[in-house]
Amino acid sequence: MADMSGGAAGAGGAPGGTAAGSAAHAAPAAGAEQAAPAAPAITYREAVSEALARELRRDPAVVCLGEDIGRAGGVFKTTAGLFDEFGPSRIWDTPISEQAILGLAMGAAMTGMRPVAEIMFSDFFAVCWDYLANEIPKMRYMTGGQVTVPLVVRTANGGGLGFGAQHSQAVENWALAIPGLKVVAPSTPADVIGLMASAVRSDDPVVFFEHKGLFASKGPGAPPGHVVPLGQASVARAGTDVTVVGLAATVPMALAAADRLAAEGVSAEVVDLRCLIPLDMASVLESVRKTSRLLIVEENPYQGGWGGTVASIVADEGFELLDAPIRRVAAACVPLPFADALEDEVIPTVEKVLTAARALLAY
Amino acid sequence: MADMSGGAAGAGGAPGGTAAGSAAHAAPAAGAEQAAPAAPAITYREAVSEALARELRRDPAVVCLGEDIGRAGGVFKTTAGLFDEFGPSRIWDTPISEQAILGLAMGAAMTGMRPVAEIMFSDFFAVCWDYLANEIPKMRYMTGGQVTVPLVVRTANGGGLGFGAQHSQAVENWALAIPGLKVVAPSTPADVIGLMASAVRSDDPVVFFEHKGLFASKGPGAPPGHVVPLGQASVARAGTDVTVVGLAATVPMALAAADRLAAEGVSAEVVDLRCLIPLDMASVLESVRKTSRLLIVEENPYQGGWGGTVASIVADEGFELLDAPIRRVAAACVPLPFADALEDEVIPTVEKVLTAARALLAY
Amino acid sequence: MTTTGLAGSAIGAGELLGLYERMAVIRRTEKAAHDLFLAGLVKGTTHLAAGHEAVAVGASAALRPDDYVFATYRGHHHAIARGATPEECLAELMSRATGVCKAKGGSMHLTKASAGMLGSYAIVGAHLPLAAGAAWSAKLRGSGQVAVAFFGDGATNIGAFHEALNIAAVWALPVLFVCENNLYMEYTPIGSVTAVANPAADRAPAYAIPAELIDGNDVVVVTEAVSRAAERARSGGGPTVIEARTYRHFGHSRTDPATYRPADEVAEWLRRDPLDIARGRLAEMGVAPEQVAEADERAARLVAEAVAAAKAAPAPDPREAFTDVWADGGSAWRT
Amino acid sequence: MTTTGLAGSAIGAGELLGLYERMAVIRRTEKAAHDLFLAGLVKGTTHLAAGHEAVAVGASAALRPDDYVFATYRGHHHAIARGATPEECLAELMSRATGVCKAKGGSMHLTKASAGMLGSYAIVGAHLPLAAGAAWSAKLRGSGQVAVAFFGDGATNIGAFHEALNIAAVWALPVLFVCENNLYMEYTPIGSVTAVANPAADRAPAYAIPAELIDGNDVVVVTEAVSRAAERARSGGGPTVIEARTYRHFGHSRTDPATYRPADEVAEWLRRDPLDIARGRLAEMGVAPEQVAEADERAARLVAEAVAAAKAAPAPDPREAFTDVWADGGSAWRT
Ligand SMILES: Cc1ncc(C[n+]2csc(CCOP(=O)(O)OP(=O)(O)O)c2C)c(N)n1
Ligand SMILES: Cc1ncc(C[n+]2csc(CCOP(=O)(O)OP(=O)(O)O)c2C)c(N)n1
Ligand SMILES: [Mg+2]
Ligand SMILES: [Mg+2]
Repeated sequence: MADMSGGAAGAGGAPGGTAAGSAAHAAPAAGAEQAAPAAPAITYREAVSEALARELRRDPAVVCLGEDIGRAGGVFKTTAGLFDEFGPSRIWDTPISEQAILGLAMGAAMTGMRPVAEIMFSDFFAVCWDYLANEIPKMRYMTGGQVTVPLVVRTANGGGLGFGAQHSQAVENWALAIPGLKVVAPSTPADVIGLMASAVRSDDPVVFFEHKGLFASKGPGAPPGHVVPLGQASVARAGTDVTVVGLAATVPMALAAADRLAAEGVSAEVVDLRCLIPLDMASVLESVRKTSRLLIVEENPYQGGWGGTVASIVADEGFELLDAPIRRVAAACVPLPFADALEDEVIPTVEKVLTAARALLAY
Repeated sequence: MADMSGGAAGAGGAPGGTAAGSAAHAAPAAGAEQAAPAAPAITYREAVSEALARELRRDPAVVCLGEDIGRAGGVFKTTAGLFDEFGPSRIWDTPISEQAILGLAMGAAMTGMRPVAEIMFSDFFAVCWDYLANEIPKMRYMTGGQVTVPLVVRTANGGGLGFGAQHSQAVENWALAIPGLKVVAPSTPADVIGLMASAVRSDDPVVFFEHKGLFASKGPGAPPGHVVPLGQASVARAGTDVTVVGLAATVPMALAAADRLAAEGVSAEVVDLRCLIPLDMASVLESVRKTSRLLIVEENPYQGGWGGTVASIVADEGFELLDAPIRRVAAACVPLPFADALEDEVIPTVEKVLTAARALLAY
Repeated sequence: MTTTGLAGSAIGAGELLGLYERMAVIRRTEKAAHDLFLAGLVKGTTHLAAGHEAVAVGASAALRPDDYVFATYRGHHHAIARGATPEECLAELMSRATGVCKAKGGSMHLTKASAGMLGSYAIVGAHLPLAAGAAWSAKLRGSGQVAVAFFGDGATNIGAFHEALNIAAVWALPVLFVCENNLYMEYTPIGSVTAVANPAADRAPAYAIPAELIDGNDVVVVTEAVSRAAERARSGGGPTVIEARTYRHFGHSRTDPATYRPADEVAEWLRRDPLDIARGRLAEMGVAPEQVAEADERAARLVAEAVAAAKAAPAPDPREAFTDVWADGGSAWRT
Repeated sequence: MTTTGLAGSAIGAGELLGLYERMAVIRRTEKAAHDLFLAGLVKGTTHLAAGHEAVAVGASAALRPDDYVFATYRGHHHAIARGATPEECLAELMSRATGVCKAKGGSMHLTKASAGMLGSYAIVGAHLPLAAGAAWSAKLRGSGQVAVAFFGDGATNIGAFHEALNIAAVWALPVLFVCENNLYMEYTPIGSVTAVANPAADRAPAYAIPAELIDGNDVVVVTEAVSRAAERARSGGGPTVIEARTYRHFGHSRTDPATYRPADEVAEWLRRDPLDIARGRLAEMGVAPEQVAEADERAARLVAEAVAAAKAAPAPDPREAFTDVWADGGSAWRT
């Protein structure tokens, strides 16, 4: 897809919520990983190329490959400038051969390189799923630890832009189902940079979801050397009455809902998971201990969604903390329709989050 | 894999449980779909070929394709006899081209046929996932209902046989994540026949999981014309103290555990979901209403497993019914190891079900 | 592999004028889609086929009404060539209830099953096995139908291409693999990512499939090549690969200005516009310029009316989001 | 494509005797694996490579110790040819803690990374892109290493084959694609599901890759062909396809009696046993029969000791099930 760089700022009907949300979001609970307040604002899109550039500069073993990522700078412009700075020996344009892209990345990772492979749209994981499901995640285990596979698979994920059923899916839950993959899905530019640093430096394979609906959103950049460890959720907004757990584009959505709830006198705590694996259930359970109410907002369909895993852990280990049912706002169980009016019916929106939150609070 | 017909009778450490379980299991709550008591016992493996033969006889539009399914009768012998009875115009041997297998099935289903495609091991879904995730399930919706895709994808699923990390996975949860697929996983020979009849006759695409660990297990056969509707769970054993929900190989496991619990004076109700889509939550909630305790036994890894979806629905809609946390016995979050001693550590066993059930009852 | 030039043709003047008009309709529809996109009336993305018209129209002219075609996300031309109306296509792009797929598919998924246009697919290469499957079905039913998969040069490097061609050859399926080689996969010259010069035709021998490398901008050449291949397929001769060289007039998608293409290359191909080539042939055949002008006017009127009607059409009922998943019309997934 | 027969060779008698002994070790290990399987000491499944020894041993003889090889589920011969011991391989098959993969991989996943044997893969075709990736890595690092993917005839019909060969050619990667064509994919003759006669070699031109069709049962022929290809790869000449005709002595896997193979075909190929061919060459070169017998004895002793040691080795610690997922050695997935 050419020039997809014009994607909407807030996905899934969170316009207006993003800015307000980001302010709160830039001050995560864990001070260590906080972006310096003075960092100039950048877009999520710019953060991706900046994140890659930092790692490419730091480590000569890092090498990128993917379709149209080189001279063209990527269809989402998330690799803009890399070819100019690093040249064709570091930034490789591939044929339309997703199995080869991930297979080459894996073979190179097994032999001393640290490849960062781009799969243009996460929907295309389906044509190279064998590498994500059977090869990359199982190699280390099957060989009794002989071989590690330090690579990153980046992909543009998620809906809300009218790209239809085969270019809009949020498939973090596919990756969640596979032991052996680390799964990252940042919601802010600073987290893109900090989590990418961890992902590239990780000796484990990492699937890195970049949300299409967030590319144009802005937030504080990241100071040099910014690293966010994998597996630590951030409390994007502190609150006491209900815990709202989000990931990627559902975080600004949850923050926008929290703003509106605040106007209604309700204090919602928004937890940005940031990673599905490692899954920071400690933070979720800690939040539920405080609020006694849990709402999970996920973009994938309800059936088989990642919220089911989070909910089941809380329904087990946090059973006594709960004063109300656990509720999930997820996409409807249908393929994604093209028309924006229909798409809004299917994927989560601020309104749907609000409705669910109010119901929980009224319980 | 040649001659895999010798698979163990009870998967996942349920030896001995199968027989006892089957007896109870043959008398499901819904009388309408009950196998005639006089039906002679057959193996689950024989039930597959019998089920296919019945549909091939009934409808000339039914046609089978897959690797080594013809003259060889399938690596699991689940298509034994079909080539002899129906010949090469109905039973097609393919190259090792899983994308072509499912693509051809889809194209044929769109144009008047009712193909039944075999993917030899469910792990191989990963090399043709695009057809299961993006093409087959979305076609009808994307075209506004213009095109239906009446096909069945059969596959040998599950572990417990020492086939290693790439030939042992239980991946019903992969299919669960995709709206537009019906997902079937029978636990008894009679259900294989009755559910296959529904699957082949369905105008919707159906993924049909045959559990490798059950192939050698025996149970009553099915009378002529036996049809089990999709989306109806069966109460494999009635009970009052705890609900144990299982699927495929975890059903005999749950039944074996229920036997042992009975000896301890505990009455466990075992619900065999039989299908993940449509998901019969009404039966699960009805059972929990009675028992107030829910234990879910699933073979896939905990992370992203189907039990999360079941648990989250009960934690929402059944919250007030629960007297104890919801617990899931699932596989550990690691690839499947080869050695049987290690594999038993990873996948669910009767012992693990017992331990979890006792803990719930003591709550 | 045969290389076919501007050979003498059996297509008469009247028929050719009809083909010309169909191409003119497609060209104007694509131009309209472009303008509507820039005006913000088309959401998501579009992949326009202006420049590729001769492939679609020529192929359709060579096929039976009950044959099957399968296209890519760049498939407006195939939908219209097979009989979808510009109005229902533009309504689809503009998210109207009257869209050919009820606005659920969008630009990348135009489908008109009643005309044997069995879909546009947005996962590169995925539909090649589907076309083989439709051909298999035709063979099983003894219907004499053929199936055609249209795909880009870039699609020849993905696994599904390989699997489809091999099985089609082994099973001698009545399927045509028609590559629209427009020299680019998105922004990357196909030659820089492909081991052979003619990505489809040079691979056909790996499957023992006969191939033709043709001028995809000459509707007569396309019609003849597809006719030959369809004829062979219907008579049990199995699949054919046709690689049709062509060029897209717009960028790859949306607002891509296609600056990665050398100006002289663009200029040369614009000189080889399929409409111009057809006009030249019509003139050679003695068709009066007024007749051509009338065809152009009819095309312009049809498309203008289509734009107006599509604009005036209502948005889909929001409840449509929850229909059409299952054959029963609904989307219930649980009790 | 070159067809190479029994040409004169640069391999000396001493070297050939070494290769013979290595093949004898593999043959006996496979026989032992078969017997252990029948005795119930090997769980799951095995795919024995008896009959294929010359491919593995010849290729290894032509490679540098730091080159990379990638094999299939039928990969015992490659593991041993590269330096894995029969003991650690049989221990793996028998689920012992001393297995080459700690009994976590099993027969289908033998791996000996320290010897450049980077794994056995059980999803047909999946490792061809991996070998290309290792070759890409070698190129990026300027190491002069080559990578070799061994695969079966059946693997040539899956998409990953196509994608790997195309990108390897375009990027001129130092990778060798070595097809062990044993005429069958499981129980199905490869000719009945493949559009061309030589499934790998006949496809190489589709990627502009040079190909050799060779006698895979003659260890000298294999050594020479792989040497040539490795040399070209190291000097920047890119990939080569080698199709080595061979035959398996056992069934496809487990207890498959392989009744689908015509008796005369089996007999003919047993006459062409790679060990016999090597013995014939040794005799021609004047090596004394006693020397060969000594090699056989050493092989027999090694394997007998391996069986005994593997049998005596302990089962893995159950806690091993939860190690080796992550690079930190553990398997924690949540807090
Ligand atoms: C499997 C897959 N990979 C990548 C893409 C993204 N993509 C869409 S169109 C395209 C280029 C296709 O080029 P070509 O096949 O030549 O067709 P053209 O667009 O030129 O008509 C790419 C890479 C996709 N849709 N599917
Ligand atoms: C993707 C995939 N499809 C199917 C199989 C099942 N399978 C295992 S081996 C085999 C036959 C392979 O034949 P070939 O490539 O000729 O290798 P050989 O076994 O003859 O050495 C098949 C179909 C698999 N492992 N992976
Ligand atoms: Mg192109
Ligand atoms: Mg073979």
